[in-house]
Amino acid sequence: MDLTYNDDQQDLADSVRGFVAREWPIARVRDVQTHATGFDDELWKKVIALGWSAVAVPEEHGGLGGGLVEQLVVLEELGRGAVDSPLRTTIAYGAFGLLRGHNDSARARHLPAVAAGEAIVTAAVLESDGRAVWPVVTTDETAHSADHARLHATKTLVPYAASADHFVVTTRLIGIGDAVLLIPADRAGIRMRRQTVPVGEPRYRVDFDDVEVRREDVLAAGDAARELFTTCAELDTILTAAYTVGLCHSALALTVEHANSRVQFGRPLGAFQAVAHRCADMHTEINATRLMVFEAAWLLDQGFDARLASAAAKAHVDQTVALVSAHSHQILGAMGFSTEHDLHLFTRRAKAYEQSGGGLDRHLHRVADLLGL
Amino acid sequence: MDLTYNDDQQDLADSVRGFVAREWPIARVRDVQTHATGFDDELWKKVIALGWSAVAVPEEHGGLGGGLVEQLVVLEELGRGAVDSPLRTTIAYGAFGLLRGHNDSARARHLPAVAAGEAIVTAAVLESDGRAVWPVVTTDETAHSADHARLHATKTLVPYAASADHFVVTTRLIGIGDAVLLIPADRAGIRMRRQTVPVGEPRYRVDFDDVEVRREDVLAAGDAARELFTTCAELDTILTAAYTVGLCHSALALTVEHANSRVQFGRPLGAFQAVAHRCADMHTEINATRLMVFEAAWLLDQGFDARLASAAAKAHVDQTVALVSAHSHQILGAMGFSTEHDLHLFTRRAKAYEQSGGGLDRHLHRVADLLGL
Amino acid sequence: MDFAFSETEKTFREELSTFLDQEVAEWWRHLFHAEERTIPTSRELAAKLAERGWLTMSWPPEYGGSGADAWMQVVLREEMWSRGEPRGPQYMNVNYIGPLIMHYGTEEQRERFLTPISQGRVIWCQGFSEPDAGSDLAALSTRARRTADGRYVITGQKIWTSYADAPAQWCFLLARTNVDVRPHQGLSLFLVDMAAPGVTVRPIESLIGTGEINEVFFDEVEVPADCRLGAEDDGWEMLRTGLALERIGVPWYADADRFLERLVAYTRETMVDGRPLSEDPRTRTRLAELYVRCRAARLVTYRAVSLQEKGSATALESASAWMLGGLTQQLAGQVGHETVGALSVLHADDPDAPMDGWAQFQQLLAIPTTIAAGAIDIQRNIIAQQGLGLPRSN
Amino acid sequence: MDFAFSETEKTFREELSTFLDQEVAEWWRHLFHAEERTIPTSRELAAKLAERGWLTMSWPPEYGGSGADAWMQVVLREEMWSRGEPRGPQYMNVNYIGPLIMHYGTEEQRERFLTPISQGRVIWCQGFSEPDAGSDLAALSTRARRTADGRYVITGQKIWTSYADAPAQWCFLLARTNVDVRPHQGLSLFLVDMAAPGVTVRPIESLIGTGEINEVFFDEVEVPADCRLGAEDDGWEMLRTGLALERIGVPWYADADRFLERLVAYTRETMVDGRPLSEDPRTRTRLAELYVRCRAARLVTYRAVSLQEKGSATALESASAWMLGGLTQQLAGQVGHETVGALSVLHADDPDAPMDGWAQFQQLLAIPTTIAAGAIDIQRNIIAQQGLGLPRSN
Repeated sequence: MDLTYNDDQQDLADSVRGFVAREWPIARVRDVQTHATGFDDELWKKVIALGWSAVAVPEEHGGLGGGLVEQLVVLEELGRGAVDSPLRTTIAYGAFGLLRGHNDSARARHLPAVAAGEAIVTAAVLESDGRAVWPVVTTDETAHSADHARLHATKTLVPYAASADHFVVTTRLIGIGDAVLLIPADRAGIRMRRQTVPVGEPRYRVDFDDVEVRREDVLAAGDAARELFTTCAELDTILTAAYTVGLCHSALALTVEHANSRVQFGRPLGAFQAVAHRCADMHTEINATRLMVFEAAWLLDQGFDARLASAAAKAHVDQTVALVSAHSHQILGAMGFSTEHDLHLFTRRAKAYEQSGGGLDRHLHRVADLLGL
Repeated sequence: MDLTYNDDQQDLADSVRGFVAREWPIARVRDVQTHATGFDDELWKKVIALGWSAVAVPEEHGGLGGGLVEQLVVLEELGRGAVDSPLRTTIAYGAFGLLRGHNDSARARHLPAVAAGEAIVTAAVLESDGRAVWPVVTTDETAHSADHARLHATKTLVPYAASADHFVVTTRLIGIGDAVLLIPADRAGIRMRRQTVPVGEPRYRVDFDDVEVRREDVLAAGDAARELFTTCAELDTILTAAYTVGLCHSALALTVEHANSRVQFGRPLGAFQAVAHRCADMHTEINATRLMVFEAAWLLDQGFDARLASAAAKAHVDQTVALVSAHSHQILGAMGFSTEHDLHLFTRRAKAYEQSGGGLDRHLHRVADLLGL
Repeated sequence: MDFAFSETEKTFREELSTFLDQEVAEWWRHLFHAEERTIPTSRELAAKLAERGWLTMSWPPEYGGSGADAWMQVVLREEMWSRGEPRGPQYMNVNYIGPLIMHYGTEEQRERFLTPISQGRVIWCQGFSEPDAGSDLAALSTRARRTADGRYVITGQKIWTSYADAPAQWCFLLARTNVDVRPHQGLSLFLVDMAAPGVTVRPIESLIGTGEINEVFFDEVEVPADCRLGAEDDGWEMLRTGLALERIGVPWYADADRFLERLVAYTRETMVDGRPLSEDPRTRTRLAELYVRCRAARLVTYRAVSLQEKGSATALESASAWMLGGLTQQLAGQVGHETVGALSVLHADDPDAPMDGWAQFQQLLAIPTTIAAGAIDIQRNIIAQQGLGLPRSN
Repeated sequence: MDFAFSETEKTFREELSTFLDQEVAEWWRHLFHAEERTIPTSRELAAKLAERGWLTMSWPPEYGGSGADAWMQVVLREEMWSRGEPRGPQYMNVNYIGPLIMHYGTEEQRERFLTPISQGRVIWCQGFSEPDAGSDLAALSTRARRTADGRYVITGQKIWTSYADAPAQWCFLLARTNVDVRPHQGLSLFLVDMAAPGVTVRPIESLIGTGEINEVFFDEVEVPADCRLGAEDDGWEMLRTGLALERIGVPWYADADRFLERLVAYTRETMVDGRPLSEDPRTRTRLAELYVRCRAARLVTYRAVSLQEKGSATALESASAWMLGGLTQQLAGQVGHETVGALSVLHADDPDAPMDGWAQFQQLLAIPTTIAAGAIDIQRNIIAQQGLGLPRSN
């Protein structure tokens, strides 16, 4: 048992933190949001050159053969800098979709490029109601065969759609049933619109309008599809949670900085217990969340059952985000309401993830299920 | 609109408060708990001599013809002194059970004595699982007719059973269906055992073992029985909530006293924001609860629909009790853990009511129902 | 105790409600919703309210009111806030700027300033906060020097000044006139013409968009002697009264109530796994919690108004009312976020945003509600010290 | 990072667990459960643990231990607390009284005091709190005057002294030796024989019953020079270390975990409206919340131990661990109350009490957990000041 980084993990964390400080100051975070696609090719090239998209991919598939724990080290540090990138979906849905999917040829063909970050993968999984992942079956479907199905779907909040090379799509196809597909972005019939989201990853509504589906696109079908999606979604949850922990660390750091420098009633704000104790609670909860997230990743790395740990971690991170967001804005006051201050860049990103993959209640029920309730 | 007492209400509050200070100091509260029956006949005689059991009963039935609001004024002040008595059940189930029940002869025969407090009524409604109020029908029942049914029931947490003249019992009788009964305490076959409850009203397990039920005992049957029970329970909830508000006021007062007198780190405890703010929150929530409870009573007095107000008031009082109990004990520290201090006399009484009649969740769902959800 | 509005008040509510249903534009969301149409639209509505005598109805007739009591005023505020305060910035005029001028102003000042307010023709902004004086207003450093001939020359900077860019014609300004006394004793209130030379407004970009919130710079701005309100160095005392009024004046609960109503409708029409979201237990209890908190905040406000009507109000009650209102608004933001789920990140401009992006907006609105009018910690201090007699903690 | 116990640790846990399942009496609820059988039973068990070398396993062999590392100690603590700490009061001996004697004591003191502890033969009580010194220990007034021949004479009163009436043979006492320096600099630690003339114990009746909690009066009690621990006036510094150890030493989460397990079973076997209570959505999510909090508290404790093992622990981590543990325990009390419902008012003695009155007991247990070992506010101060670098707030 050792809940501290080993030397390699510490080196990795230091190097990512150094990279963020050097290459990705907060001014650049603000800039990128205004880009047409919200994506910075230059950054991405640097990130993948460092191998950060491949940390947890086995060496035989072109990865670094590290663990998810190491991958989380990267994500947490990127979160501290609010450095958005298609990393989480490329890893969770791309690399692990291929790794854990049941399509050997797709794995052989795509995984090396995906692991290397040369092919960006995004997740087109959320149905347009923002809740379901699997469509309600419609009776009115186009003709199909097992080899050539046609995809009709509208997916929402798809990150980095305009920059993606592949979409991982959850759908239901007649004759195949539930399916997880890996659709190349250049396939005919894909239309997209960037959605208006105040901060954070660029999000898109993506319409798959009578898009051809080939047998080679199917990563998994039937029960295996549901299982594969669950695996990828769980990974995504953990990666996102680590990123969120990083965001929360920075929100707290900005708050502490403010509490130390802002003088009211002749004392720094932080000398008021009501302020200091909010900071103490944020600190404690962020650290607890962090350990829970790392534990879930470690269990997965070891091949243990991580379902309970993952669900508990997601429930905890949701509570932490709500707490950190409320407390930090309370302490920053009007200053935090101004976009000139950086706080909202962290809190709003974190809030956006709070409800992704289902919020607190959903994960508490998952915990309850796993407790045998 | 006027959310302050009128002169009469203020006079009534003052007089009850004076009575409590004079006749019922906290030492006596401690004493009474150790009595065999937990009931003080001397107190009860004084309380009923002042007409406090009859405040809200119409004059034609021997009451004072006041409103529930006035009745709540009495209960809140008694709560401030932790003066337990069979008042709430005698009023909610006794007086109002007879008033709103469908049995004219029982009303004529019993109501005057009940209103005058000469006959004490308690509620034997909770089934032995502590949750249900209506029994699961058993197939194995004794012979019966509409005139002569036999009651087999075990009821739990019955307050003041040993001092009661009548039991209001919820049951299900073959041929009659659901029924609310008013059973004289001297009827053969009633056995009781005082339960071990640390503080507060004495509670009993009461077994009705093949007790004769006469037609004249039936206050309501069938749907009307369910309706009558709901009415009485709602009244009980409001009376109990007012009493609880009184308890909470005193818990806060003891806490503030401690915070003002106890010096730590060279300052009174109350000079620490963490302590002061807890007190401020308790104060605000207690007052909010109080207004919600009075509003529900006022709506009932006016004949308006009070269901939403009552459910919301109960939900609020449960939250307030949890808050006041946690915060006051936190501030009192070890002192509040000692029974020598009075705090626990108030907080434990309040906690005991928190789950009575169903806790927070049940009432939130009731609110949701009434909101059309 | 009496928990009902009178027949007169009910009739007025109906009349007002009918009027507002017709007059308030479909797109109107909230006065804090920065967009170009907001201010002109609210100006128009305020003028129409004035025509009907509803803008300043609680004022005495000589200043354009009809002497309505506090409860008529409560009805008015609730109807306004349950529609996102379509009076726009002018709610401040009515809530406390006008009343303070009425109470402390000279006869000349009353005539000069109250009539335009009662006609809905003027926008005021409030010049209190400074970069180094937020909750601690006594620390403000904007300086008003008196000249030999009795005028004042004002220099300093205000920040978080809402509607200065509306543009506001006047600023209700707190400035330091005396540095030789204890900090809160040397402050005075001024009625400053925003068109005066030396006044510069710089909009601050905020979470609700650009505009509405500003920095205001005063560079040697000349203010005539007759634009000082009340006695010199008396500003703090006057303002304390005014801020207590403002705390009762903003029925956040009415806004949260409206949002709750909208959420109830949304959950009923939203199907999740083939069943209406309104059947989901968590959603049900969260909306119920919001309802309970709204009702509590409403009653605590009514209690504050009752005491005000009886002349026995203290800062305590308005602090409680304000605190509960703010917390209710904050809860509304969180409950909306949870209820709408992942799509609540979508801004109102996005066609896919559920409830026209209302949940997104309400989350942002939740942020300033526990900050504005003195941070919530200050309210707790007031309650602890003035209400419970606990010692000062600072 | 490594989130698993080693094979050795797992084997030890199994062995210990088997032993405890046999040895801990069915009726044993908790060391804080005042009843006559509690102390004798715990004495017996402690002796058996000592026989097996498990009582002070982390101590060096010369003092009756086997030099086990901190993780073995964690396993031991968890197994103990998940069974209501059957070592009884002796958990304090092992957690911090023994270690402090080992670290600061003379060779003679170590030999004299550590062996009885390692054999499970002795009960210590801690004499810190006083009527006017709770969280603020530096304010204590119990006075230790040094006589000409180097002895000390102690006079004063301690309060909330657990197990003094067990009876405890020794008291780990903090007393003032110097009044001419800053308050926390004039304190010394003494190892006081409770049988010495002038020591009086008065049990305090508490919410858990009579006994276990006491007042202890010292009236001119003579203490030999060799019963002072460490240097004179150094007591505060030594104690800070000791209290940090105590904070890690009590795994409240293990107790809450055990209670949660019991609650899960209870909800599965309890039918409400014809369905198991475990299907009720609110019950499910409340129990899940408790699980999540237990897991969080556990990991934060493991992190503190990890840092301790690496020699880089600070007061911050143990404060966080203690705080989360205490809050978890508090939540357990509330969740138990809600889950069991109205019948949770019944005391364990009542035959109708569900879960043998456990829910009732757990509610009471929740009260001292956020009070003991320095109130929770003190822990938050430590985190804010030592962890985050915020200024002192007092």
